[in-house]
Amino acid sequence: MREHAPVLMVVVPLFGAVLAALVRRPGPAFAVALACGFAVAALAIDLAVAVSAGGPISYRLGGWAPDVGIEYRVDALNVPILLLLGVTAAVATVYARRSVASELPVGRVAWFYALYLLCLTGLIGIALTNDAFNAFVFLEISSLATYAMIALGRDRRALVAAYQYLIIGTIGATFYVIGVGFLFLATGTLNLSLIAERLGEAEAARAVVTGLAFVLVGIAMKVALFPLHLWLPNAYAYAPSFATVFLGATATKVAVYLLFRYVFSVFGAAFVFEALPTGALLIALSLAAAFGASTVAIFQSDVKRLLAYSSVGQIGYATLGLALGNAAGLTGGLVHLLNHAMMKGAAFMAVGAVVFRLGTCRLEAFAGLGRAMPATMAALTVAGLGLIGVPGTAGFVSKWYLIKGALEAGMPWLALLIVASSILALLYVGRLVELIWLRPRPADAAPVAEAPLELLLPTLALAAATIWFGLDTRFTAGLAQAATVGLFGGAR
Amino acid sequence: MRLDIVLRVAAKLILPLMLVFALYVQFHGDYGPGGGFQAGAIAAGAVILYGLVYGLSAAQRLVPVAAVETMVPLGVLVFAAVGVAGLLLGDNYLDYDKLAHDAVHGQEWGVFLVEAGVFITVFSTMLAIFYAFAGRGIKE
Amino acid sequence: MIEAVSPALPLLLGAALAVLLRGRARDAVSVAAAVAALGLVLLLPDREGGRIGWLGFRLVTVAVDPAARLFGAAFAIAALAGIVHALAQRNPLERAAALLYAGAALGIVFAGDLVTFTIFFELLAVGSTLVVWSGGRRAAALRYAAVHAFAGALLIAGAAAASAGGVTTFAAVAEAGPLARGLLLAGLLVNAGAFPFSFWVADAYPKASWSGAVFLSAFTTKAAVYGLIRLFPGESALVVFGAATVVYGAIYALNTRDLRALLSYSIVGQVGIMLMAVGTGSALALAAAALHAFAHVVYKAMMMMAAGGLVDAQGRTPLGAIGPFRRSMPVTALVLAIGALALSGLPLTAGFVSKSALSAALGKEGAAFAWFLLTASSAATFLYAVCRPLLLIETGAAARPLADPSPSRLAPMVLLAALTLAIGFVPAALLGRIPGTGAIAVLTPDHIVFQLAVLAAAALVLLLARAVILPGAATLHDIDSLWRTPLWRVVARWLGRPVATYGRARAGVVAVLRNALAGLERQHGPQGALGRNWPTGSMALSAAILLGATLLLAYI
Amino acid sequence: MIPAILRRAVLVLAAVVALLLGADFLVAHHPYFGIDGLPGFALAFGGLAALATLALGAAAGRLIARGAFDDD
Repeated sequence: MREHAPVLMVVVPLFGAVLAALVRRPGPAFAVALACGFAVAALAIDLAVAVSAGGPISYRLGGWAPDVGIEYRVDALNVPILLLLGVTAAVATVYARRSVASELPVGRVAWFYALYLLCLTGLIGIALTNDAFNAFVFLEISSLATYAMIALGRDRRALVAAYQYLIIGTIGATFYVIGVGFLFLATGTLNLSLIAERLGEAEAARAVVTGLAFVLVGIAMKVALFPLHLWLPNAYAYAPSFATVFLGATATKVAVYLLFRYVFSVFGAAFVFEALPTGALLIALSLAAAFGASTVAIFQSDVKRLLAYSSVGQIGYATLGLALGNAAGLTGGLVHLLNHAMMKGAAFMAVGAVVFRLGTCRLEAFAGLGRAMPATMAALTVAGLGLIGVPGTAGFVSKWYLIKGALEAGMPWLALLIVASSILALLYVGRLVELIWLRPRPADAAPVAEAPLELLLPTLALAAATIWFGLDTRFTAGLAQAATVGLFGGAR
Repeated sequence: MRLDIVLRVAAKLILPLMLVFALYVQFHGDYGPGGGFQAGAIAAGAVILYGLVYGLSAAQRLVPVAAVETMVPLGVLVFAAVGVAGLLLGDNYLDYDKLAHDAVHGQEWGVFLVEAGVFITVFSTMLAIFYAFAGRGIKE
Repeated sequence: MIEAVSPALPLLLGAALAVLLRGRARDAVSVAAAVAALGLVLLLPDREGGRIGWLGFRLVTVAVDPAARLFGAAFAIAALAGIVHALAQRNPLERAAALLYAGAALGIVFAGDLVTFTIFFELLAVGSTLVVWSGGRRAAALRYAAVHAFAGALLIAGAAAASAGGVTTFAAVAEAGPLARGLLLAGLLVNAGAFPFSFWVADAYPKASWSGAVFLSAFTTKAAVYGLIRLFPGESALVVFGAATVVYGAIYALNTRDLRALLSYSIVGQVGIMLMAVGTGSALALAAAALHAFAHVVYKAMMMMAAGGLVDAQGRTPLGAIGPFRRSMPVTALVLAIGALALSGLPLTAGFVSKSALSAALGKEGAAFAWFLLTASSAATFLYAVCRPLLLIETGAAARPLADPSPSRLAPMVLLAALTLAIGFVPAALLGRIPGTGAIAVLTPDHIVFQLAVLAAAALVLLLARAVILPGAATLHDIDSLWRTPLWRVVARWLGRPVATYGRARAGVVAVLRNALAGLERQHGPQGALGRNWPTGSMALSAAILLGATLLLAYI
Repeated sequence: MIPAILRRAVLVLAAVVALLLGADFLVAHHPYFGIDGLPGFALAFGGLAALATLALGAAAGRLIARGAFDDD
């Protein structure tokens, strides 16, 4: 059965989604989701072990050869993403029960879990598949589930946010599929490895360049790359807290992974950065994200929105690593995907716990919460320190590699800008920390208890991971380095 | 609408034909254009026409809301389970070769079952959308 | 296996647990952590261990040699005594901060490479700032934090510059570039409280709680001295900085009216002596600096405990108020007296032992300037630590009924006093700990007579010249007065300009800043161009523009 | 302070100084710089150092005295 692990990783949450929809009651639906979360995590770990021991794994759906059928491929590049998805699913699902129960009407809880598992299916599928069109299908599965999850938010503005995301997401997916069409035209195959092989001899260079542009811009919308990020803050701010946790930790990361996959193992870095002004454009947009979005975050009055804008800025670091195109930069970009997932996961979980207790995540509500919810707020503080990139937290590790990459690329000014952008993070985190720990609780505020253990434990686990992987970088940086080596081996 | 006798009679005449045509499209999908998606849409169209002419509650008596909500995941379940069946028989996921005594028949069975799953899901999803839109302002 | 465990580890773990635990469990864990740290310091074998790869660096978390063990023992003893002393302190933040602070200090001492060293120095800054913060004097804590953020930045920048040049070991710092060396030296000097960066010591330490000041007096400055021994042995600039620091310490200690400020200034003065020894740079001088650091940590910690007892009893510690305590708090007064005598280097105290080692080291090296300044500083120390406080004592009843503090607070200071005397009586107990110093003669008649003569002559001079006895003030201007009472205000007054000029200028600057901020908020705030909700159409438009731009650029 | 005690302290100290001066002639010196081996050097240097310290301290004291306890 072990050789079927790649497909099981998709099938298990898919079955879970169906089951959750069939049982229709919150309790059993949650049990299904929890089981799926842990199963997916176990499968991801199993795959990671298998890949590190025996190299890339290829799985043919239906037994069809890659030029006809769909191939799933697990290699050093998507192992970190699969681990990220699996572990996040396991940890986040523990968090889900109380949070979802408190924010959704009973009748919709089971549907919500079904959507969540469907979204997970889609994201895992994107990470696993080696087929351009299959990736589109999974992109749509995860996106449709996401729209619906966001629309289930308590706030009425959630509907508008979901609608906007729907429009933008559909445009992005359309661009992507148009790009895939061009690539199919030029190479006659949908398998990414085969496309990479045949691109060299492809005659229609124009079709390839056009296809590349469409694919990149299409994915960039899912990534929420700077000028295309406008859907993200509202979507994250008004979705149910658990959806924000899950999406904040995974959705954009998977899109960035797809970007990595196309740029490095399909088109090849040389082609992308020489045929198109991608490098300069991407660096400019990433910096615009790191500075623009972080500055916006400073002025937010809603903590979920603040963190959402911070996400846009942090994604800028990941794409910056991609744009640098050298080993250290790529390692930094990849490791930042993992680290940011931990930090943002912990931060959104802590905010979700505040929503659970107080029903709001307005900035004022956090005044003096340090005394009322010390553990939750400590986790939020640790996550915030990570976002700044304080040494000893995971955030520092990714910035370290990025700075190293910038220096190796002969762009010391870029290294300086990376450091300078951290100061913006210092401001928005500092604002929050000051409010939490130094302000007194308003005299008329109702007493608040610490978050329940079910919410607290996953939050603390991610916060602890933020510190652990800041100190012991062997695992995360090792994964990212292995992936980088794989990419450069595969790049032409 | 209740007084529009022509419409009601015509609808009663057309409905069985639509359902039979849906089944034809469903099974012809093995050999030519057609398949579960189109068949599901046509079958759902029949129920929707019934609902348009005889009222939403009549349609919901015919195909209850609970049944629709169960059928949506059920179709997916059939589709996914066929794939798993291949898995359990020792092949890759979605490989139907071993579903019957020889590979060609196995593939035929596999595609038939998958199409059945698709039919169920498409049929019920169309109805779910119709119910959701038609039901606006009635319940809540 | 044990050689991989840094003595910092139990204390850092203890800090984490102290946050989570309450009551007796927290007390037990804190003491156990300090005991474990002390045990590790004494048991670790003399070699490197605990290698970790981090971000491509090879970090060595445990590197033991006699100097490290000596500093480690001093810090571990101070940590253990300080924790026991602080058991009665019911401030949970301070306990965790103190454990973190002590752990960081031990981490610095046993660090085997520059990166580990720098990391622990940053932790040290965090821990010490939290200790000051938990004393409740927020403004002072913020000033302290600012100074140490600055010093930390200097150190990090120096370490980064050094490692950019391929330098990651202590020995290689000698070959590092001038920028790296300059930054590291500056960072360590600020941390050591060397003149002109001494102001923060007496600003912050007297404002810590009665228990927090004990930790503060022990770790930061001595950790910096240890760093200088490792990184800059024989750096001649240190003699100059050290001399200036000795003079600074004496002048300020002679003018303060606050007991804990006096102790703080005397820390600075003693650190100045150590800096001179480090700057002299011979193996013996470095060893003597380490010995003096050890002795100083021990007796200064107990003096801070005693002073803390007075603060706790009276609220404030003006020097004159010591009088009423003599009879009602006999143990506290005795400890304070032993400490003051040890500070002045009276024979049969630890201070005499370490000063003899310093004197021998400087003398053998022919460092006349440093030697004479050291001798003079003994006289000066005797004046400010013993004579002047005695002259300032006021008789009269205390404001409140007084008694020695509880046993958990008394025992550590008594034990440290016993240690101070034990080393004084058996110098070999300390001298043998570090190679090369075992042969130094301490309790010989000529040394005893020499030291007694210096002290007695100084005392006589003060008594005869008591007309100029310095009244002093509770707070003294220092370099930081330049910004705490802004420079331009002082200058404006001197020039006879109205202060209004300053006010107008400040209002102008504030207005400019406020406008800039408002502009930023207009752009980035919730209603700003970048922060507001955009219509869906314009989102789609931006996507189209990006696509178009990419394609256009591709075809040009 | 009670002047009587002070007067007695001066006398006692003077006696101690005289005793030490006597002792200084008896012990064997091990000078580092030569001058520090002279009998009475320690007394002279200690006294001078104290005078210098007091003078410097008093002079500086006028400049640096700031005020009451720092209560910010």
